[in-house]
Order: sequence, then C-alpha cells, then structure tokens
Amino acid sequence: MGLLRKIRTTGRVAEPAPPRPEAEQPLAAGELRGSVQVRCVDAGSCNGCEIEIAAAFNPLYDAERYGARLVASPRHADVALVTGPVTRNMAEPLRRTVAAMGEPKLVVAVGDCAIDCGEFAGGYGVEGAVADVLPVDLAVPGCPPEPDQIVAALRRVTGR
Amino acid sequence: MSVIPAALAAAAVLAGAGALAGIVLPYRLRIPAVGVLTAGVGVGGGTAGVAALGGSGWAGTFPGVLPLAGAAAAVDALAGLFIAVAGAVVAAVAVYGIGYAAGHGPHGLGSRTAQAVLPPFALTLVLVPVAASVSTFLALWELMALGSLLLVLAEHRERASVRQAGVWYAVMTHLGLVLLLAGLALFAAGAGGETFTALRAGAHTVPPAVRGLVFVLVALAFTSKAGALPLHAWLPRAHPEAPSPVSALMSAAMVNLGIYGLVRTGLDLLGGGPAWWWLGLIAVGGTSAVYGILQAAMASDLKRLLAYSTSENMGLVLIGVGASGLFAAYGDRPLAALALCAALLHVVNHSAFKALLFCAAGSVLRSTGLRDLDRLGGLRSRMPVTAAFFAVAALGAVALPPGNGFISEWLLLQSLIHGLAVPGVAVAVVLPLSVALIALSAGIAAAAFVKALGVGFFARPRSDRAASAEEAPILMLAGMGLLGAACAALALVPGLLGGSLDRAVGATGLPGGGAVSGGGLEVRLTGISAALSPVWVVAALTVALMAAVGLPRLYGRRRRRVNARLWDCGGGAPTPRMAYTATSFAEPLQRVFDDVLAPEQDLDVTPVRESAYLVERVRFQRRVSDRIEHRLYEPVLRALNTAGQSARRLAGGSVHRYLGYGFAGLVFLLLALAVGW
Amino acid sequence: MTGGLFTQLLDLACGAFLLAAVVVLWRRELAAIVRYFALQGVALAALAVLLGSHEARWDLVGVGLGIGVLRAGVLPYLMRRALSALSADGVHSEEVRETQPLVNVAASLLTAALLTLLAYAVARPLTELDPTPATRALPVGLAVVLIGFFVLVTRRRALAQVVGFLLLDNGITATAFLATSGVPLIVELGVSFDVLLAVLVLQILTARMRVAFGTTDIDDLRELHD
Amino acid sequence: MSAAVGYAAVAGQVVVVGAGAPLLTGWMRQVRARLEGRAGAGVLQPWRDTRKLLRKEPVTPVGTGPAFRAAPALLVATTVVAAALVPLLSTDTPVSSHADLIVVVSLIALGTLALALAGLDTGTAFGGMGASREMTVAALVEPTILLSVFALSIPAGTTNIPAIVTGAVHEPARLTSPAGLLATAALAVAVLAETGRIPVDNPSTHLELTMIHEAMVLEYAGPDLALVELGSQLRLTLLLGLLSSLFVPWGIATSASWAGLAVALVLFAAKLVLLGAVLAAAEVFWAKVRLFRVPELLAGSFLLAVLAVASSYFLSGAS
Repeated sequence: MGLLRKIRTTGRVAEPAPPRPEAEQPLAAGELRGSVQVRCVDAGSCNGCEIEIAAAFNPLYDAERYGARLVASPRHADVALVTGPVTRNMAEPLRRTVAAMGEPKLVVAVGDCAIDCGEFAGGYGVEGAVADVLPVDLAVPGCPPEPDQIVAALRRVTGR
Repeated sequence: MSVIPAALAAAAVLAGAGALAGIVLPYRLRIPAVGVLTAGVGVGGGTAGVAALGGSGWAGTFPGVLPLAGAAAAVDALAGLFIAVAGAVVAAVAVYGIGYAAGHGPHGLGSRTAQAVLPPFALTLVLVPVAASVSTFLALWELMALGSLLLVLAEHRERASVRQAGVWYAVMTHLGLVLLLAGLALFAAGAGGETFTALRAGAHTVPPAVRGLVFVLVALAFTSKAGALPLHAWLPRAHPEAPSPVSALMSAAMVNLGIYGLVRTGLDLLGGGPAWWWLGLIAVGGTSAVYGILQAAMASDLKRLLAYSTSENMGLVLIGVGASGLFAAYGDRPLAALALCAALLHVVNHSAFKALLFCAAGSVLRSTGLRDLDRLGGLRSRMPVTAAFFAVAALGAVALPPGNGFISEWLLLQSLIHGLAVPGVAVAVVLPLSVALIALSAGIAAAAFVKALGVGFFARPRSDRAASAEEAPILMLAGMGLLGAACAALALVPGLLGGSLDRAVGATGLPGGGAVSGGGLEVRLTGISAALSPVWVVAALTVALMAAVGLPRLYGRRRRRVNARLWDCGGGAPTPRMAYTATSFAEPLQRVFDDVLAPEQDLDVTPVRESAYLVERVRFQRRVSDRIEHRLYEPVLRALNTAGQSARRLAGGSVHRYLGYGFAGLVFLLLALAVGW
Repeated sequence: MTGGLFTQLLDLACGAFLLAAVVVLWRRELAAIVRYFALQGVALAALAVLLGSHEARWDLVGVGLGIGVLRAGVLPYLMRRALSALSADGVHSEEVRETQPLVNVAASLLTAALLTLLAYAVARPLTELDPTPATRALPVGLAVVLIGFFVLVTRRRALAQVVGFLLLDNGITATAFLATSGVPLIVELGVSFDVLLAVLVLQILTARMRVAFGTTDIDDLRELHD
Repeated sequence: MSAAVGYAAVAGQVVVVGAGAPLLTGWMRQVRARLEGRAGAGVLQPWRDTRKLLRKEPVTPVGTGPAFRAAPALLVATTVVAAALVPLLSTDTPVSSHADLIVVVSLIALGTLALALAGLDTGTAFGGMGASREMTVAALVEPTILLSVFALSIPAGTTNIPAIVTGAVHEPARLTSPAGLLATAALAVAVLAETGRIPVDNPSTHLELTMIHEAMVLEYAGPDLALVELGSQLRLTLLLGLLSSLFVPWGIATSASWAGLAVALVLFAAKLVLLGAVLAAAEVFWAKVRLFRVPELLAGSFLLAVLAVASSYFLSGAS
C-alpha cells in the first residue's frame, strides 16, 4: 500500500489560510454567500494565466476551501474567469458564455492581457481587452498573476 | 338465451355486415361504416369476454358449419380473458382506424379488399378462443392467419419491403399451421376424439412419448405465433410493414392467441406435463425476452422496435407460463397459479400498452411518413397529445412504477423468487437465471423506450418532414384515448381484475384462489407476504413531486424564469445534425453486446486522386442484422434452394409429363392403400 | 466448537475459496492473480484445519497446515519470482498482464456464473446422500475445478495457465476434503509434491519460452508445430 | 401512540435523508480533500451551494420541453418516496407494508429514466451522450440488483424490506453467511454504478467526453440544478442507507418507541458517516475505468450476485 504510506507521510500540504482580503465584495457577489462556481474562458491567452489558475486550485493554495469550485458548464457557473486579450474569434464565444450564465453573475478578468491587452495590444487579431467586450466586475493584474492573487480575488467573491 | 352467445352472434353479424359494407360502399362511406361495424365486433366480443370472466360459461355445437365433425364452441373464463382483451383492442383500434384510413386515400388500408377483410379478421381474433374442437380451432386459426396476411399486404403497391414481408409471413404462418395440424392431429388420434372435452378426458391415455411430441409440435407453432425465438422471423418484418392499426391488432391481440393456445393445450388439455417441457419453454421465453429487447434497443425503425418489444414481452409471458407448468409438475399448485396469473396479467397489460404504442407510431407515420427515428424528433411540440400517449404507453413498457407493465412483472418476479420452496435442481438453477434474464430485459427495455421517446419525440426535428408534422385527427386521438385510459386503469387499479384472473387461472384446473386480491386498489398475494399498492405509490409520488416543486419556491427569491440559447460551447447554435440519433444512442449497448449481436460494419475510405493521404470521402456503414435469422434460416433456405434447383430437372415443360406425375402418384397411393389394408 | 459456529466458519471458508477463484478470473494483472491464488490457499488450509479440528483428526489438521505452507507460501513465492524475472527486463511490460484472454473478461465472468450453477446441479445428488455441512459445500469445490479448467482453456499467458492448473488442483483437493474429509496423508503429500514439481517445471519452461520467443503467450507455441 | 411513533419515523427518515444528503456529500468531499493534503471547503459547502442555486435565476434553454422541466423534481420525488419506504430508522412504520425492495429499486430507476429523457430533450450532443451511457449502465446494473434482492429474500421469504431487516436483526448469522457477504459485495458495486461514483463515473470531472451523469445535466441552471444535485446527493445517501440497513441492521428500531427511534437516528448517522468516509477514501485509491470496461465490472458484480443466490442454497440454505 504505497499510496497509503504516501498519504500518511505527506499529511496536509495546504498552506495556512492568509487573512481575508480587505477589499469590499463586488455588489453582485453579495447573494452568493460563500459558494462560487467558476467557469474559465481562455479568450486568447498565452496559457500562462491558465497555469496559475490551475495552481490556485492545487492542494497548496486550495482555493476550494473558500467555497470556489471549477465547473464544466457556464450554466452551473456564477463567475467567468476570463484570461488573455479577447481575440476576434473568441469575442462572440465569450459573450455567449457569459450570456449562458444565470443571474447573479460576475466577470473576473485575470492577468494583464485581460485588463489592457498587455503584450498583445494592437495586434491584428485582437479585438480588445475583456472590458471592451463585457462589463468586468473584478480584475486581477499580473503577468501572470500569482496564485495568491487569484485566490484573493476569488475570496472577495465568495466572501470567505 | 344467455349473454355470451348473443354477443358473439351479434359480433358475427356485424362482421358480416362490415365485410359487405367494405365491398359495396364507395370510398367515402366505406371507411366510417367499416370502422363502426368493426368497433361493434370488438364491443360484442368484449361483452362476451367480460361475461365469461364474470363466471358464466357457454358451450354449443354447430353440426352443419364444418364438414364431417361440425363446429364446437365453448367459452370458459380463460377463453373469456382472451376474448375480452381482443374485443377491447379491436374496438379501440377500429375507432382509431377510421381516422387513420380516412386520410390515406383509397389505397392501402382504405382499399376495398383491406376494408372488406378487416371486420372478418377482427371477428376471428375474437372467435379463436371460442373454438372447442381441433377442427374448429384450426379453421378459425387459418382464417385469422389469412386475414392478417391480406391486411399486412395492404400497402404492397407502395413499398417492395411489404411484399417481402408478406412472403415471409405467409411461409412462416403456414409452417406454424402445419406443425399445429400435426401436433393436434396426433393428440386427437391418441385421445380418441377431437373435441376439447374428449381431448381433456383422453389426455392421460396418450403415451408419454406422444404427449411430449404433441407438446413440442404445438409449442413450436404457438410460440412462433407469439413471436418467440426461434420461429420469430416473420414478426419484425410483418408488424412494421402492416398498416399501423393492423400492426396494433396483430401485436396486441393476435400474438396473444399463441399464448392462449399454449396455455389451453399445455396446461388444460394435456393437463400439464413433465418438467422438461416447461424448462424448454422457459429457455425459449428467456432467450426471446433478452434477444428481442436487445434487437429493439438496436432498431432505429420505430415500428420494428415495437415489434421486437412484442417478442420480448411474449418471452416474459412464456417464462411465466413455463414457470407455472414447472411448479405444477413439482406439485406446488398455488405457486403455479400465481405464475400463470402473472403471465395472464402481463398479456392484458402488454395488449393495452402495445396497441397504444403502435397507434401512436401510426399517427407519427401518417403525419410525417417516417418510421426512422434518426430522422424524427421534436414531435412533442407538434403532436403533443400523441407524444403524451406514447409516453404513457412507454412507461407501461419499461416496467417501472407507476406504469401498468410493472405490476405484472412484479407479480412474475414474486412467483419466481418464491419458487425456491419448490424442490428440484432444475428449479433451483432455472429460477435465478430467469430472474436475471427478466431483469436484464427490463433494463434494456428502459434503454430502448428512452430511445424511442427521447429521440423520436423530444429534442428538435431532424428532418423537414418531422418539422412539419401535424397532430392526428380527433378519431385517432379518441381511439388512443381509450387505450390510454385502459393503461391507466390497469396501472392504478389492477386489483379489479383479481377475480377475473382467478377464474381464468381456475379454468386450467389450477387453484386460482385469490392470488391477487385486495379490494381493487392493492395487489396482495396470499401465502406470500408481499403487497403492492399502485395507488399508494402514485399518491406518494404526487405528494413528493408537489413538495419538490413547492418547497424550493418558498425559499428562493422569485426571479423570473428566462429563456436562453442552448449551451453551444460558444460556437454556432447546435444543429439537429449534432443531436444524438437513435443509432448513436444504442451504440454503447451494441458494443457491450457485440458478441451476441455481431454487427456488420463496413468502412470505405476514398482518397482524392492526387494523393493517397488526402481523403475525399469516408463511408461508414453498420448494420445490426438478426443474427439468429442469419444463422438458422439461411442454411435452411439455401438447402431449399438447392433442392428446388435439382427439382427443376423434373419439370421439363411438357404437360403430358406433369399429368403423368399426377397419375403415377394416384396409382401409387391406391397401391399403398391396398397393400396396407 | 459448536455445530453452528463450525458450519458458519466452514461456509465462510468455502465462500472465500470460491470468491478467490472468481477474482482470479476477473483480474488482469498477473501479480494480483498470484496474490488471490495465495489467498485461496489460505482458505483451503482453513477449510482443512476446520474439518480436522471438528472431527478431531489431527493428521488432517497437519495436512491442512502443510497445504497452507505450500499453496499460500511456496507456490506463490515461486510464481512471484517468475513474474519478477519477466518484468525485470522492462521491455516486455505487456508480459505482466493478461491483456487479451481468448474469451473476454465479462463473458468469462458470466460463464463462471453458469459453471457454478452447473456444479451445483451436478453435485446435488451427491449432497443428498449424506447432507452434512461439509458435503453441502461440495459444489464449491466442483465449481473451482470447473473455473480452473476454464482459466486453463482461455488464458494466454503461461503464468495465468499455471494458476489455472493450480486452481484446478485446489478444487480437487477441496472436493476431496469436503466429500470424504480428506484423502490419506500419503496421497496428499504425493500430490502436493507433484504439484510443486510441476510448477518448477513450468517455471523453467516459461523462462525458456521467453528466451526463445520473447513472450509467454502460449499461442506462440504453435510455431513449434512447423 | 405507536402510530405517532411510526409517522414520526417516516417523517424522520425523509427529513434526515433530505437534510443529511448534502452534509454526507460535504463530508465525503472533506475526507477526500484531507487525504489529498488539501484543507477542504467544509462539510456545509453543499448546503451553501444549494442555497445559492435556489436563489439564482431559473433558465429554460430554448428548444427544451416539459421533460426537461419536470425531470429534476421527479428525480427528487422518487428518491424521497423511496427514502420514506426504506426502513432507515424503524421497521415498524405505517408504510412498512408497502416497502417492497423491488418497488424501491424501480423507483430509483424511474429517477434515472427521467433524467436520461431530460438529457435527450435538450437535443445537444452531450445530453444525448450522457443519456445513452447512463441507460447502458442502468440496463446492465439491473440484473445484479434483482439477483441481490433474490439472494436477500431467500432467508426472509419475502421481498418486504422491513421483514428482511427484522429477520437479520434477530438472526445475525444470516449476514455473516457467504450468501449475505456476496450479496453485500454485489449490491455495493451496483450502488456505485447507480450513484455514478468512481470507478464507474467520476462525479467531479470537467471533461465532457468522459462524463456520464454530468453530461446529462450540463444545461441545468439555478433552482433546477439545485434539485438535480440534491437528487443525486439524496440518491447516494438513500442507497448507502439501504446498504447499511440491509447489512448492518443493528440499531434500527423494530418496535414503536421514542427511545428506540432516537438510538436509531444516532446510529444511522454514525453508519453513514463511516460508510461515506470509507467510500471517499476508496475513491482516492481507485481510478475511473474506461466506459467499455464498466460492463466487466458489472459482470463481476452479477457473478457475485449469482454466487450469493447459489451459495444460499448450496451451503446452509434449504437442503
């Protein structure tokens, strides 16, 4: 039983929870009360932010302990986690994804590219930042942002 | 004059009038007149049947009707059950048929021949159980087969497949007749009389080997009529190709008569038999059930699916009959009565839901011209009533509460589970296997009917014809309404049938004492501590459903329900081509049962001319053919073909030679007679 | 030991014995197969010891313990050694799994169900001669014989075949114990010795096969025909 | 008096299963999280999810029909009726005469059927795919379940669950016999398949192509989704409860007394907590098997059920 021994010796790897972020909760998040289902949309990112989002949900950062969970369908989701500059091909799918979510819903732009197109500003295939396509409720700056920051943003949404 | 002969006589007169009306009247008047008269036949039969179930009996002889022996008729409760079922189905389907044939034009079912044959066919369905002598039975049986054959062929101008199905049906039904004739003649010779009374009295004088042979011959014929393996091949061809009301009559009334014949000869006339008869019957039933429903789950032709499901349900009934005989052979008569009761109840239930299913499939076919599930879809918004009726009947067919099929399967399972008290290795081995087979067939039936309902009626239309479907006319809906009401009544208050079932079981000589009782609302088995109250289940489900809908509303903030596009992964809107079809739905099951079904598949990749690596076209074809038919029938057909080829040499074309054959034959026969004497 | 407890324990041992055979049929990894075979050896030994202590026949207990050592200890050890030799070179990682049995696993499990019922039907008359708790469990031994034979017929890997053969032997031993409370000590010793020898021979054969053909798929032995 | 206790027991069963189902799921997720080295969202998280979903906006995808709308409520309703029937707390209830094992199993199957129809009703590729797979698995589970029912009803002589449970309480030897153990194992596999747990289905997968249950419910949102999730949590709780009632029946009140009911309640919670922890831990160790290996697993469980039936008559059974 190698796995059993591994579990015993590893123990808990989740880091102690940092204090709850000071910043206030976005308005729409008030009704969620500690439960947030997250749908990720890659609108044209270089995948750097995706790696960090994945890291935010790993055992070390464990975003799930604050009530956030990744889901497979936007119908189940409250939050769209959008990364990357919005490319022309992804603008419409992004709008549709957010339209598929039921109220209350929030859009969180993750990474510099999602906020102001970053490196890709002015590129021929870039439609614009996420805010140009959809109203953004929360932004997480960084290229890529640290998992800590992503977790902190999610905590502002869940309120835990 | 008692009710039974009067009602039967009325049915016969109405049938005669109907046949006449079918021939004489012009197209416009023909269909309503024949429909009403056929419905009258059904009502007459139903009245007689109900009267017989109520406990009255009747017997009579008609010396002049048939040559030599004359015709004998008798009605007891067992016959009454089948008469009543046939009558009810005929009445409802006749009403439906008026609407069905009216829109069809003077071809097909509306044609002079078909309309003239329909009432007599309906009459034979009612009259076969009335027969009380071998010759009467065979005559009526053959008339029924001929009537159904003509009706199956009604649309022969429209599709070549109808003609092919007709040939199959004609050959197989006559093969059945030959077997039946041989078996019953042997029996009559051994028992020293051809009336059923004489057979019953003389059965014990027949040597065991002959009895066994009689049973095997008769059982082959009757199981073939019931659509059970191995002589089932006509059923999945003839039932889909017949006009839908005829399919309904065949699937819901005619196949039952196979069961009737089996119960009548096996349990009543032969008076039961050794265990191997019944083990064989259970084996036939079990394989038919699983194989039939497996083919149904694979079928993408809606009516073929329903036809194979008939095979399945008759298989279940055969398991019940077989178990009954087995228990009786080991001396546990109350349990035998219970198993038979379950089988008969399943016959009734199956008739109700299968007639409704075929009628609903018929209105889909009439409105869209399609039977192919892969091209149907979205009918629930275009044909809401038909879809609702199909759903009600499908609930019965999947054997889940609160459907009517559940009650009889529950009863059947109870009789098998409690059969362990019966000693004997065979029982101990066979019972668990039958339970497993029943369970497997029930599980696959659920998949098959989810497919039929979900793919055929739900989602979005997959073709223009399905998109432009229209609801069926009022008479068709009325016919379906009658059947739907029957399904609901059987599902909710099966106990009402309790007394009748007991009397029907009692007619075979088994103690039918109160296997099902409980004041009409409950099924309570005496001797076995098990009870089922369908009304209670429905009430509890309703209360729970209301709670499940209501409680969240109390808590939730009343947001308005909004409409949204289907989630398309952000791409373009999903087209009907992306939806799962019946074929794709069945694919996992088909892969699981690969070894049983042996599908043939065929992949054909055509590269473009310039390069072998660029593909221009890929053609993929997969067919699940009836493997048993393949393996069993083809060698026989091939052998027949070869024999036919070699026989051609005898036929040189000279008329004198043919006459010579006849003459030689006659002389030979006379010589043989002379020497033999 | 009271009668009730004895019956209970005997039934449990028989159940475990049969279950181990079934699991051998179910699993694909040869290592797991060997493990469950060892478990079956334990169940068999328990069976013998139970019978022996119930009838106060100490030689039977001794035989039982001997069987335990041989079938739960020595034989699995030998097979594990053969297995580690197979997987040591790492090239033939396919070698440690029964990837493609001749009859697929689901079908073999259903066949096993039928075989068990057959065993029951066949053993019923024997049971009725003298219905004691031990003879009533007779079908278990018979079922294991049939399942062992089935493994022998349908498995490709040489090692799986060895296990099939040993299942067959376990079944015969169990049947003997249950039917007649044990064969004479000397016969049992002789048989066990034979089995041991057979396994050693097969082990050598397996190793030779792998050297010669690079695989232990015994279908490849057909090449010897040419 | 005794009738009052009986009604209280039925109400208690429904309430305990209803309120406890999200907690059980939360508990299992928590156990799993701890084994994976994570902190976990807390036992109450499924309740928070449900609370939030109920207040979200209900969404009807265009092109779906009544089957899609009705399925979640039907799923919950069938499970609730089954929860009222199964003797989780007491065998002596006003409904115990209706508590037939076959009826309970069929009610659960009815819920599966409703959800499969809803999946087909959406007309999306994923919905149909989920429905097709779910029905395949459901069809193959059925023989195992009914044969286990058969094996369990042999010693009791009836398929009435309270009677089976009472019999087992009075005669514990029935449970430790090979028949009892084999039937337990067979039914346990069937429960895993029916509730869509690893190794048959992965309830937390995000990859549509590997989904069975989740694929059918991709279109549900808000309160409908809350009902669907509650339905599957209820079903897990109910089936684990059924398993514990059948095979660890001790503590279930067999007569109508308030004290017995209280003890039964505590023990029932304890059994479920234990069973849930075991299942969650097992899921850490197992991997989901390929869809076309599932029949193998189910054939195995079917074999166990056959052996259970067979051994019940060739071992201690009716000679």
